Amino acid sequence: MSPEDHPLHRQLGLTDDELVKIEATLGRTPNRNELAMYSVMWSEHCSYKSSKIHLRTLPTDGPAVLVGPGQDAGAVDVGDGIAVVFKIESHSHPSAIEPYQGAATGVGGIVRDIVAMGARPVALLDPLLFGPLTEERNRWLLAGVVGGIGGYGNCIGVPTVGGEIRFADAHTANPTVDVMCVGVADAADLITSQARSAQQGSLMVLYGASTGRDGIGGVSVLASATLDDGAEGARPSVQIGDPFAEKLLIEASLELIAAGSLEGLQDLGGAGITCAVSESAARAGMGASLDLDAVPLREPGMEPFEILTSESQERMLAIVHPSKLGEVRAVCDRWGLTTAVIAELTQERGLTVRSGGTVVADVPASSLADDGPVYDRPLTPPARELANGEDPTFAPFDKELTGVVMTVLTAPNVASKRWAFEQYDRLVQGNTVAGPDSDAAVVRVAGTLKGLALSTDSKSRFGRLDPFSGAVHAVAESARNVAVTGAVPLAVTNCLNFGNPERPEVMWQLTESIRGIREACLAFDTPVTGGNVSLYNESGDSAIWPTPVIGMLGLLDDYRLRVPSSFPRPGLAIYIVGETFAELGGSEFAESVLGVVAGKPPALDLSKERALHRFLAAAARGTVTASAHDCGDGGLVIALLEAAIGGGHGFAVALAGDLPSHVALFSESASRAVLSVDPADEDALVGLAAEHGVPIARLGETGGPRALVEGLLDVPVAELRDAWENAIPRLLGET
Amino acid sequence: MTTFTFEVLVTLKEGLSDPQGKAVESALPSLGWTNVRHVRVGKHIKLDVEADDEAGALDQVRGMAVRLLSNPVIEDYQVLEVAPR
Amino acid sequence: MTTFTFEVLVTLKEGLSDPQGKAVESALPSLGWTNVRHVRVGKHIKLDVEADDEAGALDQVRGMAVRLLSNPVIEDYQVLEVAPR
Amino acid sequence: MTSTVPRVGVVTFPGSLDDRDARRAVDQMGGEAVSLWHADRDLRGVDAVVLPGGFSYGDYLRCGAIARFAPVMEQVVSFAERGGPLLGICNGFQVLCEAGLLPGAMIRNHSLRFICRDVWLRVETAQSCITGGLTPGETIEIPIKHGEGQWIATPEQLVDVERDGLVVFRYASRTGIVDDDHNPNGATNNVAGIRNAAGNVVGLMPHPEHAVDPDVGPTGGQPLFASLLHAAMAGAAG
Ligand SMILES: Nc1ncnc2c1ncn2[C@@H]1O[C@H](COP(=O)(O)OP(=O)(O)O)[C@@H](O)[C@H]1O
Ligand SMILES: [Mg+2]
Repeated sequence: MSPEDHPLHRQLGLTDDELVKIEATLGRTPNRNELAMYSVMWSEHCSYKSSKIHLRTLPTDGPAVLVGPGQDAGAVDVGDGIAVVFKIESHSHPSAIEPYQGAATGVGGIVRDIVAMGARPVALLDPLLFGPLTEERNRWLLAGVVGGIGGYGNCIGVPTVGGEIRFADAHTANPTVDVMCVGVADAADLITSQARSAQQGSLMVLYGASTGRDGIGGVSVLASATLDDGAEGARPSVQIGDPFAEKLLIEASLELIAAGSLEGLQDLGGAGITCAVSESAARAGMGASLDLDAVPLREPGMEPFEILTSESQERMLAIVHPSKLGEVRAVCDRWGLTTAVIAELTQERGLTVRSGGTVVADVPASSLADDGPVYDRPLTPPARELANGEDPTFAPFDKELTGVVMTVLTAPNVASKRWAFEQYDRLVQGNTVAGPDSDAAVVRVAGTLKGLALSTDSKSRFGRLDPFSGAVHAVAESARNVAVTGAVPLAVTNCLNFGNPERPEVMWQLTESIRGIREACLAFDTPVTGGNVSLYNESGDSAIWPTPVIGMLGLLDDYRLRVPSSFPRPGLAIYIVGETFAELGGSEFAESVLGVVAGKPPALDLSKERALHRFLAAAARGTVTASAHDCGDGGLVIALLEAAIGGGHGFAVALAGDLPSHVALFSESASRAVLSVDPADEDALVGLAAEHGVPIARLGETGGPRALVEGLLDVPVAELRDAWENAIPRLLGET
Repeated sequence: MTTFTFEVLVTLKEGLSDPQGKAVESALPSLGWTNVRHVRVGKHIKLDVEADDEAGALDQVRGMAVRLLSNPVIEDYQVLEVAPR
Repeated sequence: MTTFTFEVLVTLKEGLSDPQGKAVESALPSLGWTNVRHVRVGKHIKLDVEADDEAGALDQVRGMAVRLLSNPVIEDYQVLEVAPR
Repeated sequence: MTSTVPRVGVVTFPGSLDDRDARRAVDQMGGEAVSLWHADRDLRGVDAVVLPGGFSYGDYLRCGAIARFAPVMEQVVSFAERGGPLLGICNGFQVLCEAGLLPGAMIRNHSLRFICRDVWLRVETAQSCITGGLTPGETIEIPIKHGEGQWIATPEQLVDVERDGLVVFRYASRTGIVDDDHNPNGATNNVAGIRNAAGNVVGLMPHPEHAVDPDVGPTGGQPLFASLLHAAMAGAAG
């Protein structure tokens, strides 16, 4: 190909229009280094150019919000001067190439975002989606990704307390690897662009790992281009994580913050030094003069553009008043971290880059950070008939139900994920009240009675049939997962995983999903404090299903009142709250038994859902409920079985109503939960339900060694546990 | 069928950071060795292969190195035959 | 002062079971290689040493191998010099 | 240095992770936790020392291989030689083996995977600084979380260890059955923890510091810390 049809700016992923815009900003043609800087800063990954205008429609404020979207991570006030910082991010593209390191460096990146806000990371959650485990490559990806998340998270002393793992054909070429990190800070110590005002002459101190050629243009190559056999070219951009260096970064950074030595703090992630320096300067409303000769390099002979765009891991950038430089150096030395003063804030708004004494780039700092292109891409809904097909709800069905229950219980989406989460340290820091085997993890805030309830959820099977509905269900389920523990849903972070936004149908999926998140978050008063967008998750013509992943933060005033999700003992009454309708559209039953993903996702009445959350919180506060588990994939029967397996207690229930048996068992009607309650508290529970206008019905009792649904099912719990817990290991060929 | 013994060296590609090597390099000075540089840590795999002839065996080991023993995305490999005992 | 490059191979002592080796051995058949035995996985460490002469350099590397790079209780080591480029 | 409350030093190496948790456990059990820094040559007059869990120096070369050379270790070793109570937990256990204070070594779990799980341990001897109050044969529940916890030893070492009764804990069933089904990492003879001949130095892979507070886990670690504090008291008095 001749340079004419492939000029540098196009090779760097910049469009001709974007080049024109750059030339207008500079009043001249940019040089190579400048082009490289714009290409990484204006990439989809850094500039959100395709999603920006739509993300603006999300509800982002509320009484508790301290920091909304736009910064390293969102923050909410949980009372007593304590701020909770949380954010979710995707590392899907790197993970598709090198699953272990891709996932590991994903953990490292989101953790630095939390630290950059001045918070100590206290929890990680990792929602993952893969293609079916019947394919060897998918097994390799799962093992690598889970290994990488554990390998990195376990080594930095942050517990991994939750997440989810889902499977769908559409993820075979493009697995989805998202990581959520939660941090806790003294609200007074929060580092926000407003908090500490940097000034002219303030120094930018780069500390941590040295800068190498790895991850050059990683952002544009890995995050803004589709992964076909183009993977070949993307390979050099894969990086090796160094969790030990990250641990030292965390401790040194938190020590510097506590000592008040910093005016600002930035993590180095996408677009490396270019992003960190230009954003810090732009936020301070200033410019900066950057000296590349001062950057500690891992390899000789690196070119300016390489140093500017390298995404070498485990680096941070501190904004320091000259008088504090000594303190900062001392702390970093103590933790064995190298420091280098690489830049200084200047009054002029320009970012001037020097190398070997000469200026190699000179651009307005804000033009990189804030003036990226914004696109309102065309969107068109798909032709309907393509989408839904026959609704499985009304398919005739008369199979013997025990076997069918087993099929659904051992379906990869439903089966226990113990194989994965036993590879994660969920205990370190000593605050994990509930870990990966409950609906939502509960992590107490050290030195208080407060408990943070955390859940991540995606509903891409519903989203595939109706992106709006899928997003609403995802927010509702994550809120429900938090509510069943007794917590009040507070705020949301989200990761939007989609295909190529240049295709109108994908843009439609994206906007419908955002509309769904908006509606649900408005209804639940759970503002969106941040998130991440991962696009171009497609290869050839196979795009992933629309997959918004919701990370929900809930608050328990007293973690000791947390309600477990399993039956704690025999002799309890079992109730179901919420109503069951004939809704098998997009259900687990339809996929794993009928082999179709079709129909209309269950209806979801946001006010009924909200009422359920309020009822669950009230019941927990009154210590009325002995256990509560939400009805999700697989419907009522799976909820019952999970509660029985988890607690090691059987049950005997009878299902009233005139729904066909298989519909009653497997319908995935929303806004439902299975509760167990001490007989002495039954009246109180029923009373509370009435108060909150939540339908409630008694199903039976806990006890005995068997799971018994009158006339439909009668199986020993031990047998069910074996099937449920060994399903994934069996698929991996390990038992 | 004869048994051939091979060694496979798997090393991180140049340019990638090597946390293991870094850890060793920074530990050595405290033990009195300040004169060591460029420490790189890799894998060393030794195995016996049954095959008709050496060439065939070597081919197979190369295949294992690419498909299982190394990840070509981040690692290089090198196959050495060990002189038969 | 000259720079000498060495390779150090660290391997589990014979007789000690090697979980990594076993894992490789049991993964190979599913990839079609049923003819592989005695897989042992060890470490390969490459480093540069500054020293007056080769003998002195070799001595130092041996020292590193015993004190830091290997655990004599469970591992054997072997030092090879790499021909200077 | 005499004090009414036993002072237990917890060493922080670069990459230590459970040091805070160990200090919290010591305090919750009625002792006074004292932070010790790897680069200091000073034990600050503590009555007992804990080497905590984590990934010192990333454990990149070999678990505990680098930490064992930390300046503070000289003091720790002579403290142990003087009979001071010294407990190594997980990574700390690995450091003690690397330092030659305890026999054997740890290699990767036989599954090659990190495992985080509550397990049952059978107490094998009361002759150690953390099993003082316990009876051989009884079982306690404590979590493990490690990727390289498979304890192995040379045949000679193994003979001595078993002959001299140096095994402190074995992985077992709730009822004390020791077999492969209850061996999470493949450890030789299900060894979960061992002691030196004198019993003042103990290392174990499970995490007693995560088994003290009933709100966040089992409580099998309580008697171990109680015993350690008792031993520390005795040392402080004597
Ligand atoms: N990758 C993972 N990492 C950690 N925990 C996980 C992971 N996958 C699933 N889990 C845990 O397993 C439990 C069941 O997962 P899932 O079926 O997705 O729960 P739910 O349906 O309530 O969202 C959840 O508590 C979740 O935290
Ligand atoms: Mg749930």
